[in-house]
Amino acid sequence: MVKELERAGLPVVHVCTVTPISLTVGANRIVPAIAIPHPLGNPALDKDEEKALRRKLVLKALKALQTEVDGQKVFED
Amino acid sequence: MKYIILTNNPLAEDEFKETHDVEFVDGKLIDVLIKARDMVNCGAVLLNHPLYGSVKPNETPYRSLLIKCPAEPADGSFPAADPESVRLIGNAVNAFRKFIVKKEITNPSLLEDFQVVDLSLLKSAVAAADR
Amino acid sequence: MAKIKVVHYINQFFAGIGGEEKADIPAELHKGEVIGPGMAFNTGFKDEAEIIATIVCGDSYFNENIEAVKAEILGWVKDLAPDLFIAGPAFNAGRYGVACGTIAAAVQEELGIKSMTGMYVENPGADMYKDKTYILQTKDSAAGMRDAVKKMTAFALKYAKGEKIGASCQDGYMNQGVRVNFFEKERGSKRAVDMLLKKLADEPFTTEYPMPDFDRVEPNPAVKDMAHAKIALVTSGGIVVKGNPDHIESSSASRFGEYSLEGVYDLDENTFETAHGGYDPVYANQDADRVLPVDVLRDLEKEGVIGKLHEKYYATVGNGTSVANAKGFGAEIGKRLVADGVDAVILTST
Amino acid sequence: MRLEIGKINITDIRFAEESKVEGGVLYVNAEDFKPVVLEDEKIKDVYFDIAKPGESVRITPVKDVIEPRVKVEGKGGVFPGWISKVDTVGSGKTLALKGMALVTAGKIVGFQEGVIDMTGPGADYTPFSKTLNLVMVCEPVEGLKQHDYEAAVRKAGFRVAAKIGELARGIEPDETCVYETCGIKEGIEKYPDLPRVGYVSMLQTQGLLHDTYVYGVDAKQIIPTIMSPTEAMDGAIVSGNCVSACDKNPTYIHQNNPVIEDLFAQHGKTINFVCQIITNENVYLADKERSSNMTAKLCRMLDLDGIILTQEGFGNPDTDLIMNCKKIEAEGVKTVIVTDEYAGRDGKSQSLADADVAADAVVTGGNANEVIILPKLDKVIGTLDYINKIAGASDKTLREDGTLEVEIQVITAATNEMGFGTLSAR
Repeated sequence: MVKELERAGLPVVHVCTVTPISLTVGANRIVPAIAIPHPLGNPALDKDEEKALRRKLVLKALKALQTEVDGQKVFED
Repeated sequence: MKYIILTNNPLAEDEFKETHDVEFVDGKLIDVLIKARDMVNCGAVLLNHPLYGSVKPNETPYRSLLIKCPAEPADGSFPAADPESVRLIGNAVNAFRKFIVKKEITNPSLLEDFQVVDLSLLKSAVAAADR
Repeated sequence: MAKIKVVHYINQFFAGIGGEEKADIPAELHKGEVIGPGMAFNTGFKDEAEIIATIVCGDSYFNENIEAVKAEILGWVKDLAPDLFIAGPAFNAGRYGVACGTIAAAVQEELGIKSMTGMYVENPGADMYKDKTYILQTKDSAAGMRDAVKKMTAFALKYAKGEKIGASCQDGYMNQGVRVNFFEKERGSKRAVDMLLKKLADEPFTTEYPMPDFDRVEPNPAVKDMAHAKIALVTSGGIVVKGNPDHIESSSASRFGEYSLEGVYDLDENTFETAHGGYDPVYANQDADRVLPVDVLRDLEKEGVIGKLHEKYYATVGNGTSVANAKGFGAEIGKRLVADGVDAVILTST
Repeated sequence: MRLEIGKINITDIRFAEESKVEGGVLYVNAEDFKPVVLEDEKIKDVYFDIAKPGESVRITPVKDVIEPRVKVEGKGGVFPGWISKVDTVGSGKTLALKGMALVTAGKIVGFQEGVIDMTGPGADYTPFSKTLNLVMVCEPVEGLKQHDYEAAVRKAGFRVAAKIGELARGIEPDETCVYETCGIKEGIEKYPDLPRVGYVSMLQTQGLLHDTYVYGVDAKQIIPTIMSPTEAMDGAIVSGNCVSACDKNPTYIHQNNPVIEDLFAQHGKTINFVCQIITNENVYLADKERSSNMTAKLCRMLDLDGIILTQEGFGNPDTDLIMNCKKIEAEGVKTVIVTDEYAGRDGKSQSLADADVAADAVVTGGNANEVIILPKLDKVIGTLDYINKIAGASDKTLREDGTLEVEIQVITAATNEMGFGTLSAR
């Protein structure tokens, strides 16, 4: 699916937990997420902390969208 | 190596409960796979292949999996999921769902045969894990 | 035995009416007439089948009035009640191929009448309809008419008579994505050795089981002006409106959902949930922002970090590796997002 | 190594007073063979029957199929590690009884499978409808454990096959085929311009009813190794695999490995056939990693240009298959895979449980889930009691009119993954 969105002419950032799978399915901009059942959250944190964590990830995703890439790239910390 | 045996096979539970960490699933084969998947999603690592046995997944009612539980990272973050385990368990759940599930097996001697074979395949994995 | 009744669909060009300048003629029903390639079909059918009517339609007209013209033609075909509906062959003519595929698929699906067409493998109609009707493979131009008619008549008779259709490579139709068994001439080991010899010699060879698609797509340029960009959310994590109104399946979904985010600033357990069967749903059901970060994006929209969060989001279910269905609806979602002026996409997966 | 296979064409099997091979006919006195089976006290009783091509006969549940052979020249004897000592086989001269097979049958576990129909639509799918079959049906002593019974029947089959093979000793073969491979240096000198080709065979090794043995060793214990392709012809690789009839490799197919034969047919002409590499299909994931690393390393060290890779079974072996393919291709060795498919009854599901872009050259033995109706046949050798329980059958398998509705996976060797048959799919 990520490839089809990219093919439609849209830059895509794939926020996903298992980055090797993301690489296999052909995503170009990849941001690693927290855990499979809650990629953009952490139920162990309280609500504000959790939202701050999510905000950090989303900002990282936006940053990836604003970065020119040449092929596949995983945006680690 | 520290690992648990996740199984719905009573024979396997009997065999290993004294010597190993056994988590018995009182349910069907798919319940074992789903339980394993949820553990894998949270960082556990599969040690044996979830589609073992040429007995197709909708034929045997039993499944026994060796699962290495992740160490909790000290910083409170989540253990990273093991990509190969995620892939294998995902494929296994899909493979299970693609076959027509047949009538539930109730014949005791047949059930015993399935238990024996499942145990045998489990033993070969345990032998490898313990060596 | 009574002759097999066939209705034939062709475009304005093959009906001898004219080329591009006549592509806007509406659909016409010619009862009892055999026109253009239909003549060759009829000869090929010998006494076993006959064309009882020919439908002619301009390619532009068809493609610009799809729904209306489809309904009109379906009405005619229903009344004619043929045993088989043949469209084309369309060779490499794109709009003609799409018309043939559309109408053949509709006849089959909506009227339950057997249908078939023929075209070149790269005709866009082929990819769109090869799993909905039998598409016989033809050459890329009308110079291949004789060959196409020969293949299509043979297939038509076999199909109309209810004989068993073999594998795609045996009966010359395009693979429908369904695996069909058949006996090869050579045993498997010999075929493997022959394939290896070709592979070693760098000659072309054809695998008998193509692996799922692993191709790559070039990355699109980065977003230059995030503060004015429209960002859309898409997820394979199955976040749906509570109650799953579109019935997205829990695994290997065959459809996707489109949901409004208008007036939604935070996802909560009363309004959104996950339909995904591939992970423990507890956390996503408690707070779907954990999969689809609407709350944060609304904040960033308000702060002016992004221009706008797109008012619709798309959701399906995937475990990352199942690519078969995802491809089809990925393209559809992409089309809708582009049409809505979206600049970039955040795709979240579990 | 150089091995001559002398082929003795068997045109009929008959029960008779004296067991012998004469004029192309195998005469069998069952009393001569019963003691050979019953010397193992785990087997209570045995009976023999004959099934010929075209007869209205169904054999089920089939355990193994074996071709009787006898070694008349060269080191060792047939079935090393079982019947003979563990001398390295694969050189000298071996006689084979062609056109016939020994079929072992009888229930080991309740869900066992394996159908050989000698006529009708099912016969098209199994190669053993074309052989004259001597069938051996064993009954265990009371209370025998499944493991022990499997081993008992497996070994009894080899003993009987070897004894039948002995009947051929001294007989002039109808035809002789010579198979010869070279040492590494010799091969490079002899065929400097031919691509070096190997055959990587994956052996089923998961546990009870899913095992394969090499020179008597349980192959799950091995690390991948190199064999002369002629060793398998003398019975160095035997099957202990009972499950999934359509794609298990019976001993007969190891003896007559079609990939080995078809590579030999090109040997010295278009390729230099270097060796067979055997590897396993263990359940333990680290074993899979290790074994596939080893096969790839061996392919590289032998400077192979290409290989054919065959698997056995479905599901977890698909993971071994893809690992092997990926790693061997990564060493620059061109790979062709032979497999079969489980695409569902409608043919719409993904065929393999694993996939990779490196697997770009695949030969398939067909979709094992295809449904077939088998007619009622006049005679059953073995028993139909288990047909409803076997893989690929369902609770409505045995229909009221006596016909069977089954998936072709119940038919012995229907979708063989060494390419023994012509069945395929697209």
